[in-house]
Amino acid sequence: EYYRVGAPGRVNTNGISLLGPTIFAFGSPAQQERFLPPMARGDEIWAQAWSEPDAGSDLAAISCRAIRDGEWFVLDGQKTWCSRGAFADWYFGLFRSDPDAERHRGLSYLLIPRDTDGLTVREVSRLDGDPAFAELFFEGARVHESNLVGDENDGWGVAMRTAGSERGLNLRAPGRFTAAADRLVDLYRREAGGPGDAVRRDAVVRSWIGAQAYRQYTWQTAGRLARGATVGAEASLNKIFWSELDVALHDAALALLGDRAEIDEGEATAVDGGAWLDGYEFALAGPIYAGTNEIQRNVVAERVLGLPRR
Amino acid sequence: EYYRVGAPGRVNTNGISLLGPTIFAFGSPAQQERFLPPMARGDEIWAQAWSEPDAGSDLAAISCRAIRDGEWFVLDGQKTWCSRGAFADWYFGLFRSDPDAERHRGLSYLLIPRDTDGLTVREVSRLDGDPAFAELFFEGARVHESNLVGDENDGWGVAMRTAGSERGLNLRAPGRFTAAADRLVDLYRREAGGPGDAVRRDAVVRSWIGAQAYRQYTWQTAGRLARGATVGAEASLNKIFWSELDVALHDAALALLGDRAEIDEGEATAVDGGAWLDGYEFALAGPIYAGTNEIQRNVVAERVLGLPRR
Amino acid sequence: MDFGFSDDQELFRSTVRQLLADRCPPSVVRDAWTDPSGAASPVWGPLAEMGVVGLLAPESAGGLGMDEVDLVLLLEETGRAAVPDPLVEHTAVAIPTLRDLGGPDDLLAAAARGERFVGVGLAGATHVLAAERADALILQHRDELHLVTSDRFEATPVASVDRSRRLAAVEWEPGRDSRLAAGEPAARVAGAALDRGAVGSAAQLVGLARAMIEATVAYVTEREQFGRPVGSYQAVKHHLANALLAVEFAAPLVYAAAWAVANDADDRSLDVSIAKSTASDAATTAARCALQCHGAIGYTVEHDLHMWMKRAWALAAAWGHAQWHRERVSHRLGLAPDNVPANRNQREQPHEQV
Amino acid sequence: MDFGFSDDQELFRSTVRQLLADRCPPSVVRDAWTDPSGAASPVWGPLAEMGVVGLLAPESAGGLGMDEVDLVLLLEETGRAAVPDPLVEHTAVAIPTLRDLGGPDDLLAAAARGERFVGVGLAGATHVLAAERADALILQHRDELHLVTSDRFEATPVASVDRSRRLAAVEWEPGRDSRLAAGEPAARVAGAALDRGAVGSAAQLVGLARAMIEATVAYVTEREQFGRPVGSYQAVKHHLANALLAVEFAAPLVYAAAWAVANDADDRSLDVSIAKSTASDAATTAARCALQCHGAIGYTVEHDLHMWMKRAWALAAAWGHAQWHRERVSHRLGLAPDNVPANRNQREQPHEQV
Repeated sequence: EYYRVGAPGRVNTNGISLLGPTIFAFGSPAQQERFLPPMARGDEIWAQAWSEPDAGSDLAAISCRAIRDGEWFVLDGQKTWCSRGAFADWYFGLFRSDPDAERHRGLSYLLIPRDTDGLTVREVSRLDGDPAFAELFFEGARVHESNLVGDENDGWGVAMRTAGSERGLNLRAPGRFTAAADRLVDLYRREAGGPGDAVRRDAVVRSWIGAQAYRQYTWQTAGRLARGATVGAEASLNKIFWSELDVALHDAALALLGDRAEIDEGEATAVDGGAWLDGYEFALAGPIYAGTNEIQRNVVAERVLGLPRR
Repeated sequence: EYYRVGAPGRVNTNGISLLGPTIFAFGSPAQQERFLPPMARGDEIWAQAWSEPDAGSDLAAISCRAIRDGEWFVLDGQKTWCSRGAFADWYFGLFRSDPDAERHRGLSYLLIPRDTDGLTVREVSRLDGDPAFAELFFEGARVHESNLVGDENDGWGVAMRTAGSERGLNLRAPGRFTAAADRLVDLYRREAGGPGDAVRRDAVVRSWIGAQAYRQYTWQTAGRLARGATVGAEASLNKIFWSELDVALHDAALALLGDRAEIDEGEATAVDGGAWLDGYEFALAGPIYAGTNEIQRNVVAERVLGLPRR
Repeated sequence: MDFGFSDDQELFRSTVRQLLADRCPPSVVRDAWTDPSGAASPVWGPLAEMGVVGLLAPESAGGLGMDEVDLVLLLEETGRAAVPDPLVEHTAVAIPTLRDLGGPDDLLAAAARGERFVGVGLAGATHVLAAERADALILQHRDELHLVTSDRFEATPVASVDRSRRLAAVEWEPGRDSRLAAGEPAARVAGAALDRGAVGSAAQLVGLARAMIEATVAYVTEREQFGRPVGSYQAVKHHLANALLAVEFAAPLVYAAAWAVANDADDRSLDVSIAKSTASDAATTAARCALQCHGAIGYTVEHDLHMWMKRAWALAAAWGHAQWHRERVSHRLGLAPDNVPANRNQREQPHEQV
Repeated sequence: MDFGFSDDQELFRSTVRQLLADRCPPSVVRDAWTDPSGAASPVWGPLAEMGVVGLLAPESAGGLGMDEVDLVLLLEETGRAAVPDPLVEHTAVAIPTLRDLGGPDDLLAAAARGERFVGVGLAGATHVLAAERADALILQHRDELHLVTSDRFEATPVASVDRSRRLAAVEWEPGRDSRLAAGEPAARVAGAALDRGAVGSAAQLVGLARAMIEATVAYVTEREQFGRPVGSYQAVKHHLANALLAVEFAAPLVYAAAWAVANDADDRSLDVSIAKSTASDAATTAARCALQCHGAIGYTVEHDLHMWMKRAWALAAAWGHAQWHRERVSHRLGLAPDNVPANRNQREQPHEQV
């Protein structure tokens, strides 16, 4: 019942759910032996280094370079929006190893230790004021070729596998939402009572039903995977659903709090210690990161429904 | 109090609100004298002939031809989705008079009597089963040049003025929606009473507020016009609002009817004689016709907010 | 609980889908709109032969002796094809109700073979579907359930927006000889019947939604505006993605509710209400999306879309509309101050025009 | 009623907008976030000099003697600039309340000049804004209104998500000497004060929404993704069109409500509730749109957007949130079974932590 007590459980999620499957699928035996056990134990914290100032949801626009120099790659450029990057021991991401290739060709998938010379990590505060993001500045940072995952210049294929799992099942377990929905129901019981509350109750019930839907859908998908099916672009449906459910659920909670919704964490009058406001701010990132929901809807329309790209 | 009694008042609306301003602005004195008085009296019913099988919201894709032959234009092609076309005495629309010109160049704005030789009118039933649409088939139909509005090959400019007013104030007077909202409130009073009704009541109240908002917005715009301002692309905001309000208002009504929502007009158990279902079907055309709301949102974004077209 | 279906269940679904593609094209639905007799459609016989109609009847009565988990995918397919026959009422509700209450063996057997039609009118429903065609109706009167044969009721047709749904106002007198059950057992069976009808219509709503999405995808891929396919516009893509999202997350809830009904689970009514409210909303969303993306052509009765759309409207409100089911969920969660009214029209005075 | 504004009113708005552009750039808002003193911002003085702060005070007290129709556009501008000073409380509520109840002339005059600050705490509000800075507070205790000077209350700071909003829990004892009014007159003035606060915050919400839309339009026009401006994508266009739709249809309601307050119209509270509920929803919509269209950059506190967004969240819930106001509309329409609770947090037990 890890989720029921309301533990945030956010640190290192990315390492396990994003990078783990990639190293399983594309990593060398040496990489698998070196990285997987400490990742599983939580001894090393990983953070993604995907986005760049000019390449947010558009990974193929990456311009950060990784140029071969013997056994080494020399990295120059900037990465942004690096979730949990402030705490991480390692980063993983895509870099342009062939500057003459266009778009999604010529990228390589690299693992970078935080203590690399030439790498500067700058903390950036999140909406809720926590310093959880980072910007990474690379200036002639040297990364050994043993940290290349998959083939050189084939980082896109490797990353697509990772992105698929980021959008998919692993990132958000259903228990997280069913537990949050149960807490929302409990909040309603404590806070409601006025004559207009049926309207807010309906929002509570819709969120609670949404959490059940997410659980059933995820179980169904898990069952398919267990029977050998693969999950591709359908993972985008999953990501749209949980991220919008999370926002709606916290919206429903804040609506119950009236003018106490704005009271910050830790104040005596903050309901449930301000967890709903905090959760709302966290939830707002959901529709943005790991490919905005606009892009996810394009993926659903084009790859699941087969609509023409242009 | 024309709207309060629930009279549909739909016939001939298009003639007065769409064509009237156009003939005022672009018509010759002879056209103004010939057409405006019977239009105002309701003696002649007009219907628009904009859409074609391959040019729905995209007026510039019109392919129906009107080729000069002395004093005459010879029309060939098909028009569809011609609202009220089944009853009309006259049609007005855009035709391609210069086949070599592209898109919105080379179109002319013509008025066509129903009894023109070579014009076949085929009735098409609407969603509610009423034969209010028509498809028009032109086969060598001859229309005299006295029925050309504005300059030859300049129909686009003329039509834009008309489309502006179609999307704008004239088509839907606020009284129509405030009256419908009052009827909805009355329906709630008669039909509600169960414990879950606060949720449906909220939908009723939202629609009622929406009707007030539409009224205030329209008054504000009318005030601006009276002070000499012009209304351009903002008319698209108006069209989006009323058309979606109309759907929401009827949605709220049908939700109150439970399993009686499906009962058709005229049956004893149909609430208010089935007017809500009929109104819902009529409302569903709103977001589609006179430029779909998707296109209207593009217009708002590009012409009001100034976002880049591509 | 893994709600993955077995290979046999998936195969049965494919077989039914193929049958319906062959024998229930849109023209069959359109014919049902105009057939004044209200008789069985041409696909009723083949469905009965295949065992679908009597699927829940015991093998001893000539049925397949299967359960709601077996049935739910098939009902979804009948929704997809907009089959005009009232399968939810007959197959999903009347047959198991007769089975559970020990109704007449000969009627159950004939119903299982599709030779006789049994309809249902529970309290709270305004009208009865397909009463004109019925050899018998299961009707609720206060706390009693009656089996009323066609010589004992009078059915007056009532037009639905979906002309293939033959509603009727039914007049009848409850008699001791027609009574199937009374008191608590009747209430229990009537509650189960409502849940069966709700999950059955939810399954059809999922199928209707899928069909409308598929038809719309095909249309917008073909149709061009401003020189490119309508389906290449992001707004259209997002409408369709939203509709797909709604139906994909509704379907597993419907399957889970079918399991709960088949196993008479403790949370049966909760699971059913979750499923029906979500499926009603999903089909309504898909209908709006389909009409908007079709544009003018979808607004004409010459095009097939409107038949699917109107069926979706009707089924979304039948067997408890979305809000009524959410109220029931609310009550189960202990959030509603009062009991949810048994009357699905949710007015204070029960409305027994059945 | 034509709610078009006069040329003078439009000119005053332009002047204030220019002043705020010069003297209240985002850095002033950001400084207010971190200033531990909670003192007036650098724009408070210039706004007072221009007459905005004391606009509603009678000319005899050094004010402009204007009304809410004159004020509403100016408050909209303070919303657009996210002015950190509590103008709604002081200018739109406290000054006319003192005026109407015959409060001390010297305090009214000093308040009109912006030299002394008067805050407000009505029943139902959880905390009082800017109490630390206040020379006096107008506080409600049951059916009484009191004017409480700073030596007679103790303010304990409470952090808001919008750090420029200096909330406080206020402890005080009602005394006979502090009482401004009681019984029916107090209820009437307190009701008017609530409506003044609601329409004032609604005006600021409209301004905040416009500012967020403008900032987002600028950002998405500049920012490229997949080789073209983000603002050229139809999904982004439609998000922004929806936000504009919401604010454009909210604004006239707010202006009409200002007219109703200025003229103490029969439908005053109805018009105010229509306006506040719509403006709260519009600003919330605009905030969601702005964040989503900015993407990751909008999620950082280094970017200015979050200050506007959090102000919008706070004001949407202050002075009655959207649902509370819709309940009030419902009641006015005769649809709500019970009275709307005076408590804007809408729980059964009044919550008087003021």
